[in-house]
Amino acid sequence: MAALTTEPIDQTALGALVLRPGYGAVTSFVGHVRNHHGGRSVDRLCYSAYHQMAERECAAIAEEAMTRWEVVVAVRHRLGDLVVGDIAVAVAIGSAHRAEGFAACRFVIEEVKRRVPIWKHEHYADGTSAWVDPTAGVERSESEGP
Amino acid sequence: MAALTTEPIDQTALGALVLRPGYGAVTSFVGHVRNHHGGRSVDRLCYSAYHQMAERECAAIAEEAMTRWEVVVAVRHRLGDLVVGDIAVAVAIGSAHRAEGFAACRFVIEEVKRRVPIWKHEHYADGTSAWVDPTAGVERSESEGP
Amino acid sequence: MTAFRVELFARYAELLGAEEVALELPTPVTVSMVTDALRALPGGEVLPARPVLARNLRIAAPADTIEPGDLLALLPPLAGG
Amino acid sequence: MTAFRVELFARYAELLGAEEVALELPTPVTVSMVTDALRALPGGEVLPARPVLARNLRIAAPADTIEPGDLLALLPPLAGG
Repeated sequence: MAALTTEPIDQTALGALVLRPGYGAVTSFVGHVRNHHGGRSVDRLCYSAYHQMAERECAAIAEEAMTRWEVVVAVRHRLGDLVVGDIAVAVAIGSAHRAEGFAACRFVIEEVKRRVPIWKHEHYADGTSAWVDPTAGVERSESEGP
Repeated sequence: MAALTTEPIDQTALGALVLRPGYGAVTSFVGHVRNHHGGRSVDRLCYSAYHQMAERECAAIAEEAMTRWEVVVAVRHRLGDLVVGDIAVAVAIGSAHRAEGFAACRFVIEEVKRRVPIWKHEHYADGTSAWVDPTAGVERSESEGP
Repeated sequence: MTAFRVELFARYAELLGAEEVALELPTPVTVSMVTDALRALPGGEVLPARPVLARNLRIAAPADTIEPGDLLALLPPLAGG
Repeated sequence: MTAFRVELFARYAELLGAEEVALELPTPVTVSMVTDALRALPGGEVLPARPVLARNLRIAAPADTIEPGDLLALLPPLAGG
């Protein structure tokens, strides 16, 4: 199942994917677009990806989690134009036990942020925009003026 | 908002309740009815509660979480008759930061299980039934057959 | 003597065959006096030695004193979630 | 000489004004030779000294050797999630 999508992410549907008759626990994490970043007011943003590598990394992260814990994993990351409140990323973990579900969910979201080649272009209320660089705060885009 | 409900729990609606414009993270835990318990095949079950005290405990747990972490908490527990796969309990945590969301979500579900006066009567595929006692495994009901 | 009622739930309501029991005990009444009285009822012999009693929506200690008008409830082992 | 193409993304695609760059470098080609060649292009001077290069969908080390046909991509700091 593809991890990247340009369609809105349906959390309930994602949870249903990891439900098994013997697995009662579904732990999830959903990241929504926030209305501010680095002290600036965010209007909308655009996610882009190195598609082939991003899919490969998401699949590898899910595999790693399923090797480490007895869990079922589903991950989705949205691409394209999003507005404040939209779901950007969602992780759902099905498991028999809560502790495993929480551990795997945290692992997957951390690894997605660390390893999956996705980029975020933020557009601010003042008309400016920037590529987000978590290693250095917000960089001003070279292509669009203040 | 009441924590106890006899209606099906809508996880997406619960997540929406804890979303704030500045809070991007929604961490959730959903417990579904499993198809087995203590080696027996479960058909359906019935949750009952000491209603007034259960509501009070759920509100107290949410308050404690909101005091300990910068989070918004929503908890729902279903009562009445449920079948395998139904959502029995759901916790949703809205937060600015992932770490707080995970910590608060785990705290709330553990406390709900530990402190909220709710009881579970399981009906098995073989026609028997029992009150679940997590402190002692499954107890055979006195009122129903073998 | 103090008269009061105790709500029963789940398996304990089944054991005692009632959802509420009326009791009258010599004042001052303690929690352990209430639970002992419940264990003395027909069906109550299989209750644990120290069943959990809630007083005014909180778990009470065995030595706590019961006041007239207190909300009392006998709680089987919890199984929510 | 080995000829190959490097895909560019996000801010780095903006800086270099292209989504793909064709390069030809003396064999054997290493990852650091590729990133140095990209930094020598117009707009490439603001790239970091050691930008991240993916080779066949995995992060490559500066000393790794590039083979003909390898999938290469220059990755700005990741910002998913």
